Amino acid sequence: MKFSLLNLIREGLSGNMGWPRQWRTPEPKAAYDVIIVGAGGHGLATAYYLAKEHGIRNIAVLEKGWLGGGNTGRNTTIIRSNYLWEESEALYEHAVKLWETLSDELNYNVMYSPRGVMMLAHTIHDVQVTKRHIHANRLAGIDNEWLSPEEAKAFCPILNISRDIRYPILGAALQRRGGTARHDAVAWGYARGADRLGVDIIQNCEVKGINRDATGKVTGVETTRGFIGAGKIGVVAAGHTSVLMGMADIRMPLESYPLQALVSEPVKPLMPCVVMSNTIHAYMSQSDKGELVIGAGTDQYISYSQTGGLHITQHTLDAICELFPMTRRLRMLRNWGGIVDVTPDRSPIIGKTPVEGLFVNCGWGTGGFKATPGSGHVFAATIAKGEPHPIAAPFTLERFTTGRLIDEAAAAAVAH
Amino acid sequence: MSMLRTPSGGRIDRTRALRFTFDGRLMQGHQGDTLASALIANGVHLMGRSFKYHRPRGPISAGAEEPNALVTVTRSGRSTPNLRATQIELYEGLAALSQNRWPALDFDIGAINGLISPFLGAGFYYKTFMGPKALGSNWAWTKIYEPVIRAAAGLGRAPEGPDLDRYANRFAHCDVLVIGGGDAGLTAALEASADGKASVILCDEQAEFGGWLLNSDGAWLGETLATLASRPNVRMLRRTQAFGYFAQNFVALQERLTDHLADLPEGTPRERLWQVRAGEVILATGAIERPLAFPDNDRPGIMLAGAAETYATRYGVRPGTRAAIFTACDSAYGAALALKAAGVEIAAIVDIRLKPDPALAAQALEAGIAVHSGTVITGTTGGKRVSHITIGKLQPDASVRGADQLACDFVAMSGGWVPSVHLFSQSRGKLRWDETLNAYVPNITAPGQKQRSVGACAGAFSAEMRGAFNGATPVPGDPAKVKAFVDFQNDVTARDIRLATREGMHSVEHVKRFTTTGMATDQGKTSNMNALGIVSEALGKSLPEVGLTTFRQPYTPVTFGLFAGQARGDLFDPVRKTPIHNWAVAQGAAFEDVGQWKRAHYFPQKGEDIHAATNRECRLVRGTVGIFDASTLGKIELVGPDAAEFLERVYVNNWKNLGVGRCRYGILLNEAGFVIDDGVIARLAPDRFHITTTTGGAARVFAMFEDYLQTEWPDLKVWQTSITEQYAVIAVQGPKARAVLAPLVEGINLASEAFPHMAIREGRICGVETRLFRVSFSGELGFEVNVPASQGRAVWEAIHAEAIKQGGGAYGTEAMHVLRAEKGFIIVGQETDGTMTPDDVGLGWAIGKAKTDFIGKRGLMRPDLMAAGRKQLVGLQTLDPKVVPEEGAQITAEANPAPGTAALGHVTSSYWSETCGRSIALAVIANGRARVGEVLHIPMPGGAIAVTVVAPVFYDPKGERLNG
Amino acid sequence: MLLIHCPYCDSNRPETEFRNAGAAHILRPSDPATTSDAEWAEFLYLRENPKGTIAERWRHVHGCGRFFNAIRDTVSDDFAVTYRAGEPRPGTTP
Amino acid sequence: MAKTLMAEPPKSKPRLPNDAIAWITAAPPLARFIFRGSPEAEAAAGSAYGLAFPKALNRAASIGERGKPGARVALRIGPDELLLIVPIAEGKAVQTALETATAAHPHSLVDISDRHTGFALEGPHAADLINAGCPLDLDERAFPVGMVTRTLLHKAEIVLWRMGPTLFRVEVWRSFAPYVEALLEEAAHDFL
Ligand SMILES: Cc1cc2nc3c(=O)[nH]c(=O)nc-3n(C[C@H](O)[C@H](O)[C@H](O)COP(=O)(O)OP(=O)(O)OC[C@H]3O[C@@H](n4cnc5c(N)ncnc54)[C@H](O)[C@@H]3O)c2cc1C
Ligand SMILES: NC(=O)c1ccc[n+]([C@@H]2O[C@H](COP(=O)([O-])OP(=O)(O)OC[C@H]3O[C@@H](n4cnc5c(N)ncnc54)[C@H](O)[C@@H]3O)[C@@H](O)[C@H]2O)c1
Ligand SMILES: Cc1cc2nc3c(=O)[nH]c(=O)nc-3n(C[C@H](O)[C@H](O)[C@H](O)COP(=O)(O)O)c2cc1C
Ligand SMILES: [Zn+2]
Repeated sequence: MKFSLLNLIREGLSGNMGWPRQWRTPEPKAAYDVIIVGAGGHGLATAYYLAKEHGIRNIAVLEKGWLGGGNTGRNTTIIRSNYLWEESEALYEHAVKLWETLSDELNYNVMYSPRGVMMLAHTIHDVQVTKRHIHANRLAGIDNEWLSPEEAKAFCPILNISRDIRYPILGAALQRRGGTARHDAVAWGYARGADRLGVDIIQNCEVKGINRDATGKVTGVETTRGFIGAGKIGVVAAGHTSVLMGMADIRMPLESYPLQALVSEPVKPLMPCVVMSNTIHAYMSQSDKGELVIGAGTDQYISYSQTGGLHITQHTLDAICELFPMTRRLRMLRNWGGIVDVTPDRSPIIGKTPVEGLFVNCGWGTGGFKATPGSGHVFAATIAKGEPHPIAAPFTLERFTTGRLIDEAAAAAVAH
Repeated sequence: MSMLRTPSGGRIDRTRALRFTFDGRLMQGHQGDTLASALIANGVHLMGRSFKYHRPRGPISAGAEEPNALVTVTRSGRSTPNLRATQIELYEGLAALSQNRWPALDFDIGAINGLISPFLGAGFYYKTFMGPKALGSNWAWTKIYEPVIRAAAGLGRAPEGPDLDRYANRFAHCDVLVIGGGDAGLTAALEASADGKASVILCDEQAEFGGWLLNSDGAWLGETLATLASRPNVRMLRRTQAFGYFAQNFVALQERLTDHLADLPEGTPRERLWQVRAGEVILATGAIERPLAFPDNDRPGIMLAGAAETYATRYGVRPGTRAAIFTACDSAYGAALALKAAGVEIAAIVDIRLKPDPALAAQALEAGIAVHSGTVITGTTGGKRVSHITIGKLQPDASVRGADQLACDFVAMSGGWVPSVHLFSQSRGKLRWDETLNAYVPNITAPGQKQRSVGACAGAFSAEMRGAFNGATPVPGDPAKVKAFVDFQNDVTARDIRLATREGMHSVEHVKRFTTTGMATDQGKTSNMNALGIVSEALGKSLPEVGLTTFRQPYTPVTFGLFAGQARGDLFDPVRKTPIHNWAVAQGAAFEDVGQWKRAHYFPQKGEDIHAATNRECRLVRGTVGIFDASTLGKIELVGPDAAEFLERVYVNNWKNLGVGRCRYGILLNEAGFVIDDGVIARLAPDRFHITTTTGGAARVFAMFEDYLQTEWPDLKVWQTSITEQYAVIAVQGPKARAVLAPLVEGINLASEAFPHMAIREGRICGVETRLFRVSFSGELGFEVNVPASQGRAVWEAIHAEAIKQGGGAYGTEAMHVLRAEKGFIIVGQETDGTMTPDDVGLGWAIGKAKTDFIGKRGLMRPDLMAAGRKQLVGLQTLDPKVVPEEGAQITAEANPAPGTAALGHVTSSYWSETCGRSIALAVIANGRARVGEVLHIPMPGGAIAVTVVAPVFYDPKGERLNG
Repeated sequence: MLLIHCPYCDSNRPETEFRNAGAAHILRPSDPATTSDAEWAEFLYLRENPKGTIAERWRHVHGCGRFFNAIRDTVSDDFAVTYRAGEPRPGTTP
Repeated sequence: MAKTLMAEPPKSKPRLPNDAIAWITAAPPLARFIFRGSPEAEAAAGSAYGLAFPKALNRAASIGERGKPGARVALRIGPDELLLIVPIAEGKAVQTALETATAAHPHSLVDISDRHTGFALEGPHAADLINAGCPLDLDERAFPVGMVTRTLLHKAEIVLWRMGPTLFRVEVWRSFAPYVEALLEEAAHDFL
């Protein structure tokens, strides 16, 4: 049934008994054309576009837990495309363009809310780096503009622009098309969309091994629900990528760290946009329900624990209270962690691997939610054609050998 | 005293009346009351409105688990939203406001939402608000729907001004941390501390220790508290919730220090964060009662039976005059008797169980209370307060028949008890489903967490806590037609949860997120078990198969300020100041932040802006002499017979051939081959070097060296010591530099032959020992005076006085940047960004060509680092000399590049050069060195700026001025 | 905040005194010039990143200053053992 | 008397809001060195210093009274790292003596007299006050008199030496000293 106001009313009047399942709970088949490992936003989007745009319908998405339960379900949902390098600009802008019509595309309101993302500059060095981004983005046709402290405050009235604070705000970059979306809705929207196109989404099915034939080509996966065959496997497992690739004897340039986020108790609207500060490390927005959604840092050690240290939370809330002094009496409602897979240059890896039939899409680290539609779109093309989509082409594994890094870290320090 | 007060008993101080207001209405309570108990005593149950439907709500609990009675408390410039009335201790003058209502709590326009609730079921917003497409995809959502939804969001209002309170922090260690001070916790604390040795911390979130014991007046509690208080090895923390349980027995506690006081003491922190590392943790957090999910179970006046009992016995207040009891658990019989004893009329006990304990039933009957077994409440009526219930009898086929009405002004319900396993779960312990308790109990402790649970939180229930029910209670007719609330605050009903499962949300995590059950400010303390029960029934799976959502910190919401603690203002991050800082302040300098350091940016004289001041400062250096505070530069003293060998291995340059008394500019790479730091290194003795690093790189470089020394080359006999803060560094630059220093220096011949460029001498200046470098970051004759930091200011002042005599003066970092750019000297972090090789920035010459290895050498040989077309450092001159391009601006071949054109490079540094009488810029450009002479463009919104590519040296290319 | 046993100080110290320094037992090739690009990339970037037991380096930077190694479970974050730099990984033959 | 070894009389303005908690006294100018080297070098240096260096890591050795000739402090803050503190007037002589004695053994002796500021914190709540920002266990069983270590006071690194049950000496890099003092002052509000 189509999601619409009309159907909402009709169903409301008849006790909401007619809504169909958003996705099935199928039993795994013996084999598929393509297996996607990981039902996060990226994996589900990949399956969706494979089915929709490449006519491959015999697809399974295998998920060890519940779909959307990875980083997709635990991120602070910041969306923007004002990255520095041309390769990144193309990738993230591709995603933003898809975000703009995604609710219609999926017939699922993903609540994409381009309310503006403001990135603060606190030092002269910040100003230089920020302006470099702005100029680069403008050349690429990506909106990003410089705001004076007063303009920044006009855009976000609760910002503390006093000159007397420890790291006064010298200005900000604003991407007006940047914003947020509802994380769960993105996963669910893609899941529903893929399911309707015939994709089997199989939850509670953990991949335990990747099988190969004598020539080294993949033949399928061992799972907690038995062997499932496929000639093509796309691993889209975020923090668990190293574990999965290890099953095919591939070591990855990845480290997995816990990244934390937290929400406040819901309060009446006070925060109209997204604000990020790389220098004092804090970022915040307010959800449509009223909680302040706050991103914290990663722990310094590799961990799969999905929790993090108290001092990391503390450090973030220090910074939040500096930037927004009136939040100091508000209260933290819930604090959680996700496991992010970080590459040496803080850019993702999308493409083929040394093992034939095995594809990987990972390394999104602390900032891949924003790329979800674009990532799925280019990865689907890559899997379908066996060749990298042009936008994905620079994001190969080989770049770590040649040295052709796409170093967003060197340029910006943080990449949410 | 109010009619609802019991004549005696309880723990309130009846001799101390306290006045307070709720929404401006003046009322009275007693010392020992909570806001909730005092309001109830005043006949007020309507304390809040629910989140979505704005339904009128009263408290269902008497403690931390409260979902409904949330208020804002204001006092002397402070305002705190979303506090639970059940936890707010009453004080004289307390002022509370209700929330999430407009215009008033008992007349709230938002309640209209209740009328259209059929259309606002779980996940409704995902299904609509998408069109009309004709207006453009997402247009209506962003312009109409979302703003409306957002405007309605939230509970309380955030305060407007900054927080006037301070927060304290305390790290603590103890042998045993006991969390929860009820029967179980007190007993555990007594045992743990008995030997007089083990250090014990006992905490409880409530104002008094005792937990459930506070509902009876046994003598044991008083005696035990006295015993514990008398033991020096016990620290007792009241009003202290344990909110987070982290790895390796690290537990965070929040202690509330002043919120309960009528007069706020000056300066005392409002709250204290305890970060406790415990040898052993004993969890004694008790149990929470679960509500029953029956139709219209959310009217004010409907509360948990244990809470009703607590109000009557502990707070001496009757929640009403006539109660109906609805239960699945024996403890409600006790509650009924206690209420009866407190003077409440009991309409009936409605027991969902077919066969309640006969002894209890007999006891009730004896007390004159009717017991209806196998009976459920099928509905309630009443506006702002419950007035009637209807009851029906369970039939063998699980249907319900009959609709007897009973009048009552409150309902006490009990679905049984749920062990408080929140902290156990946070500690990553594994739970086990207990059939008999119908609840989860602690099972396997996580590694590294020495810990045990005792009392009710371990599932050690006393006999009267027997019996429990999960899910929605049976109703006559269509369950989809009734509103049986599960999550009160978020307005999640049983039918919402069933809808979620019908839509394919089979994971309990999906149900949670789709319906938002358990996501409110109470985090599902009272709702989770019923939600699970409903899912279990809807899916036909057992409860343990359904599983649980994750318990996360905090146990109850914790103030941001508590986390931030002292880190406010200047304490947010250390402010590092050089020994010369205060002099610069006195001169009216403007400062910039560089890492944690404050650096003098420029020294404006009357009427000067940054440009005028910088121009003047540059003229001083080029014309006469300028002095500059370079103390923040990182400095390392490297000593040992292998010192030169070590440098040889880490820096790209040759070091073994550096003579004693000489300096060299060093470049440091990472193993990948990219420039990460630079600085001048002086050889003081065959085995002693003085290394300088960038200001920002100081700690990083030191750590990197230590890493190689300790782990790669432990055989090298060389040690490093940070001397960054040992020395104040004063750069003296300009043709008159020698003249400035000459009168002050002893034992150093400043003449060029004796003391050439890139040399170091030791001697005295102003009578103080100095390491005097002859180096130049300005291109002029230059020295850098290193003196012990304590002498920095005095020596600076002496040098400054000499400089003034020579017509010179101080300059700041801005002028320093301009001067070095005129010479094409790079700044690591400005010309480089972690992607540049030495060759890229024109420093290929520095690499020791014969060296077989150094850090980064192999990295430099990787294909992309040797590829043609890399970006290279060049100079730029704008065709219009007055135009100063922006740093970071992009450079293209064409003036009007098509959108999406790749840039050739970007401007890294750009200034007005007073010396050159024109603007100058440094840039990195693909193949830049081969482009010298080409005209390129910097496209800007107001039109492109044309630039000529030039060599990156704008002034004195032959370097003649170094000789002064 | 983890609690880490420094094998030099021989005491348990709070994590904030330490800096994690990545994977342990990664040897810098003795003659980098002879390594292939792939080998160099492996040295620079390829890491085990295990879910389970990890051998990692820490530096007691705000303490005794020493680098040392630790065996930790990356799921529970519990440390099995810490040992001095240069000592072989416990359970392996040197 | 250990108490005054490094301390000066209290500054005129009490640094903390309440003297009953603890008080801060600034140390006079002192000569300080970092000594790092082989065990042989250490042994040679120790005898020249006139005070055997503490063998165990994180232990202090000291003799004499502040300002009086011959006063010596040796703090082992790393396995091969000693912080030596002597009266300012003896700095040069000590440096020469140590260099002479250790000439035959590889080592590093670096003057860092001005890198640090030092002060004493004394009073019934001294340990609690430090625990406002320092996560160490300062119970005397865990941190006995004579123990010294580098550690953190919130966001600043310090060297913390327990000279008595309620007497601590803090050494801190000079630019962090104002932060450390302000932090303690702020934290002292918790004891009002
Ligand atoms: C706290 C936090 C804040 C963040 N904030 C932002 C932000 O503001 N903006 C932004 O753009 N990005 C942000 N990110 C990053 C973003 O969340 C991720 O990059 C993105 O969601 C990754 O999506 P994914 O689909 O690749 O991974 P996931 O959603 O993690 O999906 C991977 C899936 O693979 C499954 N899986 C793993 N192993 C196996 C196996 N063996 N078998 C089967 N299935 C398996 C997992 O269970 C998981 O469901 C944040 C991340 C976190 C943790
Ligand atoms: N209706 C009844 O009869 C009934 C109901 C419940 C308990 N009881 C009795 O109480 C006994 C249980 O005693 P108990 O000690 O296990 O529980 P308890 O409820 O008496 O005490 C638990 C204490 O822990 C505190 N607490 C909970 N979470 C906390 C946290 N995160 N931080 C700080 N404090 C926290 C609570 O404030 C409470 O004071 C039972 O054996 C039974 O006899 C009776
Ligand atoms: C953007 C965003 C908003 C959230 N808002 C809430 C909230 O209002 N209440 C809540 O309890 N949790 C909220 N959460 C957190 C989830 O409950 C949960 O903690 C998170 O998805 C991680 O899952 P886990 O805690 O089950 O591991 C939010 C999460 C995200 C990503
Ligand atoms: Zn140590």
